Amino acid sequence: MPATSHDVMPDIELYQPTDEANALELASTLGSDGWLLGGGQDTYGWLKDRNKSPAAMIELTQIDAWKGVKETADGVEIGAVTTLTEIANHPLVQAKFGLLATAASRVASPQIRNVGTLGGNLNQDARCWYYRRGLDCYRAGGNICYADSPEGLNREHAIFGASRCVAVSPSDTAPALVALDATMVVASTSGTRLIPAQDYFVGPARDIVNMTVLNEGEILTAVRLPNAWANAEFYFEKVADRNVWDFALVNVAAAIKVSGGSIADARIVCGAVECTPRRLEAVENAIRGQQRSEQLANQVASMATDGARPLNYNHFKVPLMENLVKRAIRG
Amino acid sequence: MNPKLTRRRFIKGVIASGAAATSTTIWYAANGAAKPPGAVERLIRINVNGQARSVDVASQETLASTLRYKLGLTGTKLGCNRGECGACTVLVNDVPSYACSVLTHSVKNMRVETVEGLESANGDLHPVQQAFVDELSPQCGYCTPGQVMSAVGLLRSNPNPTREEARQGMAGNICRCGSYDSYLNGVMRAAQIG
Amino acid sequence: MGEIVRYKRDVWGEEVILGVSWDLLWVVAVAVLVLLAAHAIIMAALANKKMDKPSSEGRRVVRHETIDRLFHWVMAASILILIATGVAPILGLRIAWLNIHWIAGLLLTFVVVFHIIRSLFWQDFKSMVLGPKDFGEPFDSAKKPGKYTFEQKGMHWAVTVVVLAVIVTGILLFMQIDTPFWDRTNSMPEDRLGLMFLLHGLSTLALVALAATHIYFALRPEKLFYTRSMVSGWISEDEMTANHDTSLWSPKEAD
Amino acid sequence: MAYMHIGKDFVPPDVPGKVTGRIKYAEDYARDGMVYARLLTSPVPHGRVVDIDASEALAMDGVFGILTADDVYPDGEPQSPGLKVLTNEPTLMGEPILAVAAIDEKTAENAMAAISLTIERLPFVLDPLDSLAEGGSDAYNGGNTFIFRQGFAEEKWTADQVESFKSGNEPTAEAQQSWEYGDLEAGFAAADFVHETTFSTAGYPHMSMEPRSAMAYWENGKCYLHGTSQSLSAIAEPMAAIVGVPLEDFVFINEATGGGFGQRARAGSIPSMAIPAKLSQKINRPVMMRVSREEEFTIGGARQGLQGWIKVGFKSDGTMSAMDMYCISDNGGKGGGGDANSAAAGVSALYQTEAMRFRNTSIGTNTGHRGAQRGPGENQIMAIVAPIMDKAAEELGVDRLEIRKLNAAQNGDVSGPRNTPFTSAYMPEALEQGAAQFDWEGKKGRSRQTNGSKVRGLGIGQGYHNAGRSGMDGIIRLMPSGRLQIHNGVGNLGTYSYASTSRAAAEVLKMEWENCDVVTGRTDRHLPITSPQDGSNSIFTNTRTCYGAAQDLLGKMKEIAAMDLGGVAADYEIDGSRIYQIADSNVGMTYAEVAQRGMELGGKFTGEAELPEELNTLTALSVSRLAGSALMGIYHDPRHNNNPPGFTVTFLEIELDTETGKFDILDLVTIAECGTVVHPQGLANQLRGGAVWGIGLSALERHLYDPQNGLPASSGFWQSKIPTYLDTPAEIGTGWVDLPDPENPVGARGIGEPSMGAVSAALNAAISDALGGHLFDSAPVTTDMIINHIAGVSEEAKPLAQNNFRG
Repeated sequence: MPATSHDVMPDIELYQPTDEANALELASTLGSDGWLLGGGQDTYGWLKDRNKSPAAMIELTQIDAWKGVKETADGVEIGAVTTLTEIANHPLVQAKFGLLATAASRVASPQIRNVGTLGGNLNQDARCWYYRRGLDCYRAGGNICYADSPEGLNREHAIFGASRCVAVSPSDTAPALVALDATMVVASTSGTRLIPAQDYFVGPARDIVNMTVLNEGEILTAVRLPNAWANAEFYFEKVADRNVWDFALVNVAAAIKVSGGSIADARIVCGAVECTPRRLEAVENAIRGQQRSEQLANQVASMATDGARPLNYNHFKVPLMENLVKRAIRG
Repeated sequence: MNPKLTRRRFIKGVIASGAAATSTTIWYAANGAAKPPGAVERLIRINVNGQARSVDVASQETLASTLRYKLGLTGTKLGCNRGECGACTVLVNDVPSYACSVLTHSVKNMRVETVEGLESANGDLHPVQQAFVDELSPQCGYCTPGQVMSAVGLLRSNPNPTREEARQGMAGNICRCGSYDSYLNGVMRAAQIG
Repeated sequence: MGEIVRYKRDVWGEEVILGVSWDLLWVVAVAVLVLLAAHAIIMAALANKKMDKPSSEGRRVVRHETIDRLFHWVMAASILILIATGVAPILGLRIAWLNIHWIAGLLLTFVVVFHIIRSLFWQDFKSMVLGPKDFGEPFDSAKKPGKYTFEQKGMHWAVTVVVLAVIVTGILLFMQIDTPFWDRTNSMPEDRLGLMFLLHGLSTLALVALAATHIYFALRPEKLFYTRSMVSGWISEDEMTANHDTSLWSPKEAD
Repeated sequence: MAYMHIGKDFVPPDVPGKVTGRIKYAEDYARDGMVYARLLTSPVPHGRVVDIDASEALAMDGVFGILTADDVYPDGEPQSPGLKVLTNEPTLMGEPILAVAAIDEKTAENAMAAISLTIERLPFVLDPLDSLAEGGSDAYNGGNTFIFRQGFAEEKWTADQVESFKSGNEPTAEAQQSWEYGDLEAGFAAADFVHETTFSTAGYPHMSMEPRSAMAYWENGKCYLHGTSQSLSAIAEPMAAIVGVPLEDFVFINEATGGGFGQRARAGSIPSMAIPAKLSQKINRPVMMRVSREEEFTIGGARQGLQGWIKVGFKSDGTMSAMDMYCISDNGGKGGGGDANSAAAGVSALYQTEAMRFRNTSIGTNTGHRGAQRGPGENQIMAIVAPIMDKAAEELGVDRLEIRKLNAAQNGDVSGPRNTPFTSAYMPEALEQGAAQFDWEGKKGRSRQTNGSKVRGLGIGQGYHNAGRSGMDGIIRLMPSGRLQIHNGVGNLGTYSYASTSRAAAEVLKMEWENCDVVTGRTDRHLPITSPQDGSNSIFTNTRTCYGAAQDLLGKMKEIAAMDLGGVAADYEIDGSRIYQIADSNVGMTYAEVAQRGMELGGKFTGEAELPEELNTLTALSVSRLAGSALMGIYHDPRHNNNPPGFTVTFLEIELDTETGKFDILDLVTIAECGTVVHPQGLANQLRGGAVWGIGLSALERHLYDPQNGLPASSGFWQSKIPTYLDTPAEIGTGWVDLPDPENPVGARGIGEPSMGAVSAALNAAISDALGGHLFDSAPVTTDMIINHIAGVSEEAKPLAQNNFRG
């Protein structure tokens, strides 16, 4: 049935646990029938379109333990259901990890940031318009990709790492977290596991229907930012068609440590070019030990797009990505 | 399309969703368990425009739906029902939110304010409303309630914004008539008279 | 359970086949396990009546040429890899399986083509022909086979059919993905694509069953000498005379 | 002239309701027993419904009934393009096939899933050039084009002809439509600079904020329809016909409309409103049909995209000596649109080219309905022509402002195929005023200045639209209380022209605005016919009718005064809501007294006799129902002479980042040349809104359909790229020339549409300027196109594509 027929929320149960144990229990019991709900800004469209039909929503935002920003011995821990607005405005995040504050402030629109959570922004689903339309493509468990074809409208799609599916990571905060070498805290009834941000996201080659390594019953509860990258020199930029709402055509998040005039260490990550945030290790290696300069930026920018494989309509992402990397290195 | 489809298993349970609604409760019932902590009750009280209202709210109901269809507060508009336009903006604990993209159950312990709740008891317009009248900010008016609520929310958190701050704060509201400039004039005027 | 085919909606919202229902994987697994277990139990019960195992000592005759053994093991490896990589995502294992899968598939295709050509022109093709007489073999203890037993021939031809099916559908599916050799075209209609996935899936299931059965028999004590022959090439004269009719199969002596 | 109301700001009566949320749009109404309808729409871009089996759905609890095309068209569907209420022969994906009514929307959607629809797929096409090419599919059943009075036809070019056009050459096939004036050959011969190029512009959706929801119920044989429109009274009669109810039994209620932009001007462009009316009639309950954003896209229509070829010649001094234009117009899945013709007429008006030829062929595609959208044709072509003007200026060594002044329209000039004179025209004045306000002389040196990765670009744009009809009616009533009731059938879609044109009546009668009521909002308040509120018509058209009706009333008042107080009508004057003798102002009557006297007299004074002969049907009906209720002014407006233009000029400066392809608009000034200004705040709003639309046209908005399957890909605000606060300047400078037009009693002309064209033109010119004069020959020019151009990446989009990227 065409999606045009649907515009209202169908019957779905709602659970609003107020403590962690209940939430984990619910997640474990309901498994794939339970939909983890942060601010819901990426959820309700799916449900209204009836393109995803979980039996129940488990709202995580009533759990105070998973909210807020707190300083820890070795950095800062941010609860997964902290809103993006709170992160963008939080003095501690701004002071130490301005990269994340900036990235959070560039997400969607003010109202979405007011309600949308960090966890939601990280775990949001792909924005490929074919997939969002409810077509039974690979990502929906089907056996075809409509976007990667001789005529597919794939201007916003991947230039790296495609494997049948060519959707990209839509998040603005994800590249920032990878650049900050964050750790994801993932809980379930069987305990807690810590996953480096870089390993948290998963591409279609490994898992074509999920964008993260979260298993059924697991919940992202917090993100830890290590002091190792606090107060580094940061650069975040998002280029989108419209300056509100739109997902990045390409975004870049960079953390660069400079000492004695040269680059001691760097982590540079681009979003919206691959199904996961793409860390540019070759570029990082090439700039380590070098003076931060325009010349250096120009020298290494093309390394950022080595191996890019553009589709019909997204060749522009190659120069755009190089330019953003250039700007990140230039500062 | 074949009616038999409904009995076949598809990769998405599009059609089954109506039936699925009760499945988790059935699961708990079948296992002899009481509904787990966190299960919601339908009859709830919500605080809208300073009044506590008792409403029968389905678990999946959006705030916009409750406001418009249960409480008759039709000032909150459904421009897209997808969080892409801002016409349904209301304040939840002073924070502008898209009522189409918030569950009523999520805000049951919070203060909800809609465009209908802004006038003072004697009928005077709120400074933002008055400024929007003075500047003739609205054109077709359909996005106006959302613009008003965003402006009120903005001025509560930042009573004296610069024009650029106002622009950033109002950015989550589309005006297809293109009255952005006039709305910003209104916000700046409201900041002065407010 | 109970369904063989999974459906999806095509781009127009109409029902088309998506592929095989992978629940069948469990059905197949359970069925094969049960059958093989039953076989094992029966064989164990009959064990005392069995004759002594023929000796592996003494003169050795050639059963499999090096090249054929190589073929067999390459084929076995590629099939196992294909099954493992194909089934992994169904089991929820997150590995980058697709490239390995199609590379293994190409390898399998290559060796199968090689084997077909070799068997037609350089091997004793007749030794593998399954004729009507062969069907009497299991019921007549006096009757011994030539080079290959009835069961071996049956297994061979079943594998042949299934592998050819999996290869043909696999190649057609291979053409629907991006590879270093070409870009995908989306040219196959969705209903036909679904049919290909269904056939590929069904032949995969059959292959899983056959592979499990084959491995089981290869590991059975009374058949182990065949397995050894697939490793080292020879069987003993005792093993040959106990199991084969030398008038129908007279292999040369092993080095 | 010193006016009491004209040119003054006021608070339009509906504004408080808009800021309080109290004003009602169609979807805000409710009625006891109301049920909800949802639409089942076509899942294919072109097909034929073979069977609908709704038995399972109808058996569900809470489902009240369905409505299909067979119910709406018992004698078969009309065989013409144009939107249908419901159809069994969809020619675009998302076209409504049936509606289900249920206790709530959720149940209706559940019911939808239980309906079995068997549909035969037919070949579809998404780009006019694909359909034109031999062997290409046709969008309609019966051809790929619809020729007026002839019906469906098939238009085919050879493959070579299509390829040659795509490679940038003049089309060689004969066009469906053409006109020409002047000596084209001589014009090009005289030219020192000739520019020839193919171009494409995107059609894109109107995307009014309010989806076209409607609610209907029947009571005592009358149909009450709460709907949305640009034209309250102009829509009533054709809408009644679509619903199938006599005009006198049809009440259309439409207090406020959440945006129109051309698509809600006529009943034929919003026939979906008849669905709840028909369904309500069938199931005997009030029916609310809320339309979703996606449906608003699929049935809401779009601007026409143009694929064209243009050749322009300039003499050495910069005079445009000849223009040759050939367009392929995308007629979409339901026909509609005359953009190309307006585009050519617009170029002719704005640039006063000495010789001109226009050719056009319109071809259907299985995409959204096409029709008028804010400055149809003119606004997209100006974005193509403005950068060409700059190229000519550069090549010929003429200042960019001067070349525009040289070719500008002024009083006495003519335009279009019939060389129609303007009623008045002051384009050079507008250009000068804009240049002064923007400080063109001071800023023009910044053109192409760089600062790091950023580069400045400046642009001048001009906009034009033929902005005024006539021949409509006016009704006003002086009540016994002394209040003036001005009946106005103009739609209320945010221009406030329903109120500002009413003020022409108050002006004539010198009445305080506080003592006037605008009667509008529903047709059973008895409204006169007005022009559909499209084409920037309201200001010109309805100030004429309101003014005329007030003159009629004034005449009657004077007649009554003379009758009662002696003398002749000419002895009387009015002021302060009194009519009095010029000779002795003590001898007079209050307006209330005159009204009461008029009611005693009856007859022609109360609309019971001596009505203007040419009154339109709806006006006559309204007058007959109002007859005897008050002292009435009734007027039928005669046709005016010549072409009342709306002109705009925009000056604009951008800073473009060559590394990201993004730009900021640093300064934007738009000047209107629209006769006397009636309502300054309203005018400023039109200029600002037009600017936002112009930015959308030139930089952002798009109309995408998946080329493989015909799926709409830009059905939400997100994918349509509707401009936001942060894509538009924080401040937009406005100004106006304010010189009266002789064909309008208060000197006014319309402006809504050209306000956009000047900005789209200026922005495209500024982008081109920033990129060293590169011509994209396209609108929009999007981020990716800019990046590709700068990086030297070859163009990814196909040449002249439609309903795809770049067009």
